[in-house]
Amino acid sequence: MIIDHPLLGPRDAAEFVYLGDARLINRPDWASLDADQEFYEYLYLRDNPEGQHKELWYHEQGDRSWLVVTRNTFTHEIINVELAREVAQNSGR
Amino acid sequence: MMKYSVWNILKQGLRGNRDWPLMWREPAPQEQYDVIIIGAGHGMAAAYYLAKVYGVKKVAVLEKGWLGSGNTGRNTTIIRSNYLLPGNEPFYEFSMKLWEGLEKDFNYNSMVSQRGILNLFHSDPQRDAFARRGNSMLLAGADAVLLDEKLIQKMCPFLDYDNARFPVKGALWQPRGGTVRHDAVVWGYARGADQLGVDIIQNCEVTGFDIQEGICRGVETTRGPIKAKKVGVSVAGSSSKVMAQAGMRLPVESHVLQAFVTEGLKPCLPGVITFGAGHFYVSQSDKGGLVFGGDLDGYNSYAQRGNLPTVEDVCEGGMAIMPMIGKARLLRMWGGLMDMSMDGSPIIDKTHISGLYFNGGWCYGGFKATPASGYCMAHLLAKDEPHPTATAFRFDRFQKGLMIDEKGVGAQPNLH
Amino acid sequence: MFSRLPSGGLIDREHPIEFTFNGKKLHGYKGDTLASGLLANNQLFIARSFKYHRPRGVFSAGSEEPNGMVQLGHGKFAEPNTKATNIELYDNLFAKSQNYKLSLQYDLLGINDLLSPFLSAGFYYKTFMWPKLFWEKLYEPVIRSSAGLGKLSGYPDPDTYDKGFLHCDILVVGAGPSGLVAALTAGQGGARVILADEDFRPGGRLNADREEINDCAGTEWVDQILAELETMDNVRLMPRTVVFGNYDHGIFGALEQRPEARPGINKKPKSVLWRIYSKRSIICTGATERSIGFGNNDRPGIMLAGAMRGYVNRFAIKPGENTAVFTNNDSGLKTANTLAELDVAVTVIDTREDKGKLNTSKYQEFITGGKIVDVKGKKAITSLSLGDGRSIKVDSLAVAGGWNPNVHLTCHKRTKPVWDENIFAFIPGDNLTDGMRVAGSVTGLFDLTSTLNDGFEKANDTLEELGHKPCPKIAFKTPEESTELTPFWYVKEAKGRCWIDLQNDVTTKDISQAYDEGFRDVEHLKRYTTLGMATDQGRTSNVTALAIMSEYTGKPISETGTTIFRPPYTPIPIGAFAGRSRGKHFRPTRLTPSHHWAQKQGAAFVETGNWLRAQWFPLKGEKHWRESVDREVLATRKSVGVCDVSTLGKIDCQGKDVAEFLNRIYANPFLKLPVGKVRYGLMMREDGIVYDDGTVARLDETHYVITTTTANAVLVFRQLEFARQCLWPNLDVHLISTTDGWAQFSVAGPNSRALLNKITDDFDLSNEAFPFMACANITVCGGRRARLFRISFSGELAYEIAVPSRYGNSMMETLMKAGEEFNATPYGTEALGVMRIEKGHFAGNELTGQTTAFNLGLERMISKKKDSIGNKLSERPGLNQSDGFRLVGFLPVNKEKSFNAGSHFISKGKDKIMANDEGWMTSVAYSPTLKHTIGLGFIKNGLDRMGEKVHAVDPLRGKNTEVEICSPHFYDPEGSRQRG
Amino acid sequence: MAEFKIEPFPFLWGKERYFGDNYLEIISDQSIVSMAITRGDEEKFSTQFTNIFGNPPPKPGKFVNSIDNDYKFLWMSPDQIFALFKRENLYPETKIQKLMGDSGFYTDQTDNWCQIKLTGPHLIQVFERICPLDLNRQKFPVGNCARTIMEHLSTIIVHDSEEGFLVLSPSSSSESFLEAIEQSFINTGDY
Repeated sequence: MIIDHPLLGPRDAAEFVYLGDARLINRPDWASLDADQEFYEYLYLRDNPEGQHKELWYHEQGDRSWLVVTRNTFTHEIINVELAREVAQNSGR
Repeated sequence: MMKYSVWNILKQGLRGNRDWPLMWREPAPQEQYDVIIIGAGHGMAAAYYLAKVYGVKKVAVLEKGWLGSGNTGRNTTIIRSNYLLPGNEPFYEFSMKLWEGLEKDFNYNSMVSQRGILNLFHSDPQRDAFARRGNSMLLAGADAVLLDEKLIQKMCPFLDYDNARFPVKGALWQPRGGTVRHDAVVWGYARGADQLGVDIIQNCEVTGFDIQEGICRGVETTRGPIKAKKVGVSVAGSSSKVMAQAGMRLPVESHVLQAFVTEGLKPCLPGVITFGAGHFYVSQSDKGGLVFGGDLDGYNSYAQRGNLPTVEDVCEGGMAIMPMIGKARLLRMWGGLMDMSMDGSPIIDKTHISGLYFNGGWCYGGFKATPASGYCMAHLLAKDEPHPTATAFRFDRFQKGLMIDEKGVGAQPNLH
Repeated sequence: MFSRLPSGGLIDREHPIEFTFNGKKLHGYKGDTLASGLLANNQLFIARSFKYHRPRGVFSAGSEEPNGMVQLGHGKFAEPNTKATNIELYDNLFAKSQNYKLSLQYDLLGINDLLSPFLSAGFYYKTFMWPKLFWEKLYEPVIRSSAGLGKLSGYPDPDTYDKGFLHCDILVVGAGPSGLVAALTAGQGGARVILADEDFRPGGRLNADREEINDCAGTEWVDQILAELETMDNVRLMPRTVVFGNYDHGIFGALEQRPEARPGINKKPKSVLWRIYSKRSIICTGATERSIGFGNNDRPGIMLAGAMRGYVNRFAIKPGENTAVFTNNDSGLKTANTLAELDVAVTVIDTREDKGKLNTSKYQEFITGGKIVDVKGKKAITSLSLGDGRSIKVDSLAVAGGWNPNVHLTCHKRTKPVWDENIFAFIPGDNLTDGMRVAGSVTGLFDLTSTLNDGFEKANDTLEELGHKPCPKIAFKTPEESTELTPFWYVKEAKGRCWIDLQNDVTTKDISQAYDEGFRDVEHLKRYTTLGMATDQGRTSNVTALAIMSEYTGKPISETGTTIFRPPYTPIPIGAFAGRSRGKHFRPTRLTPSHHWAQKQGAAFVETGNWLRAQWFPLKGEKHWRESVDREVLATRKSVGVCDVSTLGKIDCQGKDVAEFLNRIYANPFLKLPVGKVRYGLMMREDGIVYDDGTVARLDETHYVITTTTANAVLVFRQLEFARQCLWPNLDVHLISTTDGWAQFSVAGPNSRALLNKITDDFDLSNEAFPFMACANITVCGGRRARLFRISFSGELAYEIAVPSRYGNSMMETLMKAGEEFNATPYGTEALGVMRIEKGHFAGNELTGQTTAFNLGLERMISKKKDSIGNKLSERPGLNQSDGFRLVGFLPVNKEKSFNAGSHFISKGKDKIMANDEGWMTSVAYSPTLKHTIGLGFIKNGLDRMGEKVHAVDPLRGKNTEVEICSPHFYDPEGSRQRG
Repeated sequence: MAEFKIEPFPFLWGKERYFGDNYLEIISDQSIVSMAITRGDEEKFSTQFTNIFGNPPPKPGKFVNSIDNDYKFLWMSPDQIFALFKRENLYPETKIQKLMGDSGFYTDQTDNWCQIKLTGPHLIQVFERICPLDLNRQKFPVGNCARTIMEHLSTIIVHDSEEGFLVLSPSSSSESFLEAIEQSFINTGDY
């Protein structure tokens, strides 16, 4: 696969490490009343869709950026790539 | 029904093989069943045991494609019970025992071939971990032998002992491990279940559940609605998709695992060999092909096909440990959908919806579990409680902190 | 009798080649394949089939060959299952037949053919079940040894292989007429082009045919185009390169054979496996001919009509004096015409009734509506019988059943091919991905003009899409051709068996039996009969089989579809995929800074991940590793030892918010770590399981250095970056790995301070000035920068000193020199391990990824006053059961006895079964300090069971040792030594 | 002062070799310092950088030289730059820190890397065998740099002159990396 890095252009997926669902950015608040349940759902439950999937890739053999890649899990087509840091900031983290 | 035997082969052969009967019926779905099982892999085994052991007669198995089109027909055919943890080992040993009696049980030769499985290790810490595992196996009534380098050299003279980057220090050997002809398992169970009256319905995809007031009363399918008192789901890589129709999110990701086979070669491998310092395992089929595999491609996928880096990685592992296979040609590569769970272990459990049962999260270890998985699923469906060897495979173990994490890599499915 | 024509062909008669087949010396020419070389020498019978061991000869002229499999080379170089049709003939080539018992001519397993009524599809599923033991002992070994084709040598593959990466705008696959035009057009348009073809001579069917283009011979036209392509810098022409797989995002796998590599002659790689990154691709892979089923249609001397035409035109081979063509389409007539121009008597048997109006005077006979029912001649065809009872003597027979486009590369990503009612074959579907186009006969266009125009147009479309200027239209002048076909799959009246899959010996009867038994889906047909699963992947047989099955089911082929096309297009050696990554080069080797010094000392080395570390340093006279290790431990505990610990991960953390960051990363608090101090840090995964541990040293207000275990260095760095970028993106934290930058040495033992005093530059090492868990930037040896940490893994007074890694080797020497007066001893990972077990420190064996802080007795380290990774989920009840595993120490009750790591604990008097399993031994060492074996392990409720005796059972090694539960701190439990 | 001395002995020290017209040498007289940009001080850093070195900081995937050519700056990640300059044996990071002040954090990286300089006409063919990047002159012209993976090894490749590349490989595995480069020469030509 080829990931079109927002800063560096197309790079081979072999340079990247995969983590999983981009919701892992949304780490719950530990002080929340329902924190036990929220952390359980955060860490363990997945939508695991067939189709578009936002997911985290780390450019370990590159610029060390974490990326949020929107990819189709059936065709493997990549629809969008963003810097995870910006996604995280935009989501209010 | 015709019993299969050498006499029948001779008889039919002399008649020009013109009178072989259908191996199973092709019934239309009835309106209502006692139990519907979705998915004809583990599900077929479940239906077989449900009918045979638990006496439930009105059973249907729904398969969205052709029989064996799922993971039962696309794996590397290995059976073993070399697990470490108490939640796992007795279950897989139960499965192994069922394999050993399977052919007589359903009068079909699925070529259970117990030529042993060798797990090579390359360092002292690996040896210690394998020793712990081997002792677990023995305590659970399975078989295990710790081999030193000399014994391995005798058994496998073709491994790289002189020039290896990670020298072989020893191996954990399970003599009863081996391979089974995977397609024949599907066919054998199907024939067996069919003879017990189970309706096998191919090309019948489930499109929804009939759930009212928290009770599941049947399914919607591409061949119309079918009612049932109980519905069991065992659809491997499609688990999340199917259970989403019941409104459930699972602790599961679907990943692609590639497998490979070479051209036919004269016998050159004794059994199954796994390489502990790279991602590679291999056996040789009765037809002569080297059947091998390695790691997941590593990203969520429903594509049933993989990419080149994994192919290279697996072949590198192969060449590193057995450099004699350099001129064996890779003939076919294929990909299966793995329902990778969050701790690498399966789930066989009721759901919060009454009448809806789930069996999945088999990761890439589902094939070897087929008989026990089917048996335990049948037990659960029939008795509404887990089979004694499958009590740990519950949904709530993640909430309770009772994960069964053999590899110790945590909640990251692509690492299991 | 087959023979070489006196002139013609594309062989180089100036370069004769001698080669050996089955021990016989034969002659051919440069430009021959092994197959053409054999045919020129009238070697028709060259192989035995897979199941029934029937005699077989060359059937095709390309990689679709199902029959002509040989072993190439001998000894360690032997290459099994090589297609004679694919081997470019070279000097002293050595080949032999395979898959026989005794000899090719007299094969004992030929008996299988006589037993064939009882060996029909799937027979083995129905028998061999009784008695159970016989399967593995008798039936299976017999089946196995008669199955399989060639043999591996059993030796390490002596050839080398390389791999590489190529990039282009447009990849053109196939250098036939459409591919050549496409590449030329794309090249002229200014795109970066790669043109790959599996043949050693580009040209495709133009090499096999005699068509003219623009009034010159097709082969000359090919030469002209090639010459032009070679002048273009932006075009890379790659003959001998098979594009075998189509992967995501325009990446293709291709294997280039390197003719300069010859077995045993030079060390050049035999092949290069290329990953081709293309923006667009044009697939011009042409089509493969299929056969027709009739009685004994597998005899040597029977071949595909297009192949026979190629053997005449390209290789100048005359297929005997009397020959016949069996065809259902016009391309078969083209072969007949080619043959008729030689001095050969040609009989044409056309299955079509309506071809009578042709000029047939050039043939011996032209039979319309004809059917061949049987063929005579076991090892080479001698005659054929027609439906009307007539028998015709022939030396060879060409069969033309129509053409199947080579759609493989268009299907690897699950695009389904579609049935085309014009050519009665599958063509590529129209929803191709990643900018793929198809051109030429792969699209079902079989006449030359159309294929040429198609290549041009598709290239121009692609150019435009990429923003290049399209090229002006090229006109091609070519003769008109007719390509009519009336489908005809097999002769129902056949007298012998009709072979569909030649290699796997699948006949029309097997297909009908599969139908009878319910294996009617195409995938079931394949799996039950093994049709299409041989090394040729059914390229000449699949469509025919589908057509026959569709006759039974009554469903049109367009509805049944094909089986799935998967890579590789043609089989690829495992060695080629591995490339250089084998033997010592399987993975890179990481060396410690003092590696060269250690090597000079004769150290034993051990692999730790990719690192090579000194395991121990044997002295003269030491015979057993234990002698060395015990000595190293005792010398360290008594005076001072030095160990290279540079492999620990080292991460520089800088920034304004590092304290806050680390406080969220580690389970224990980090907000108040003073400058100049080191603190132990416990890192958890989010699931509350212990991930890693190490030290955090604060060197400066905004500068921290953290260490990780050797194994987890990369993973921890990744996790920290995740936390920094994704979880807390607004903290000012900067991470840089400095693992390779610093050589770090543990200097341990009562004399470590004295030793370090000799090399540090006026630094106060006293306990008051630099106490336990202190750290500092210092200089050593006259102004060299260094970092000093007072930390201890051994339990002794100890330091870790780091210098830039280029000084590491010298530092080790210097420490040894300065330490001479203290008898300073280098120690390796074994002694390190012994000392940490004596001290009760956990390490990799304990941190299995299943271990909690509770298990380690560190539950109180998890600060509940703050959030940190893993904090919340570590509270789950299952991870904190009161009778959960606890890390404790174990001693043998009888001090003479030993035990092993991996033993399990069973209470005395209990049965040795899993239900009574209470834990396991994680680490074991012989303690030279205590003079007996000691162990660490996890046992249920261990902390409350001190002094209890249990069994350490190790049935795997036949051991059972009574052990006593004790504190894990065997040595100096108060820790006074490390603080002194 | 201590009476003992330590001497530098970096990996691959002094190795050099010709492969036909191509030349490989190990660079040992160049320091590497990583410059991490303080969050929130990006503009300040950039201005200061431009003032001191005469050129703005490098863009992603690029390197720039200081106007006097004494420094080469490689873009490494969104908040990190590598500075390469003539060897400072003691505290190379202080040299940069003094120039740049508090808008960044500076770390000596010299010993983390082995620096291999390659010049010659056949380098593209050599890299084709191990490097996944498209090094075509139009795609990776002089002025480009990238971190990537070659033969399982993290590598930084810098196209620093028409016929030359500077390659950085982690020092602990540099012997494996050198073997990979040498093997590529051997596999692609008659050396």
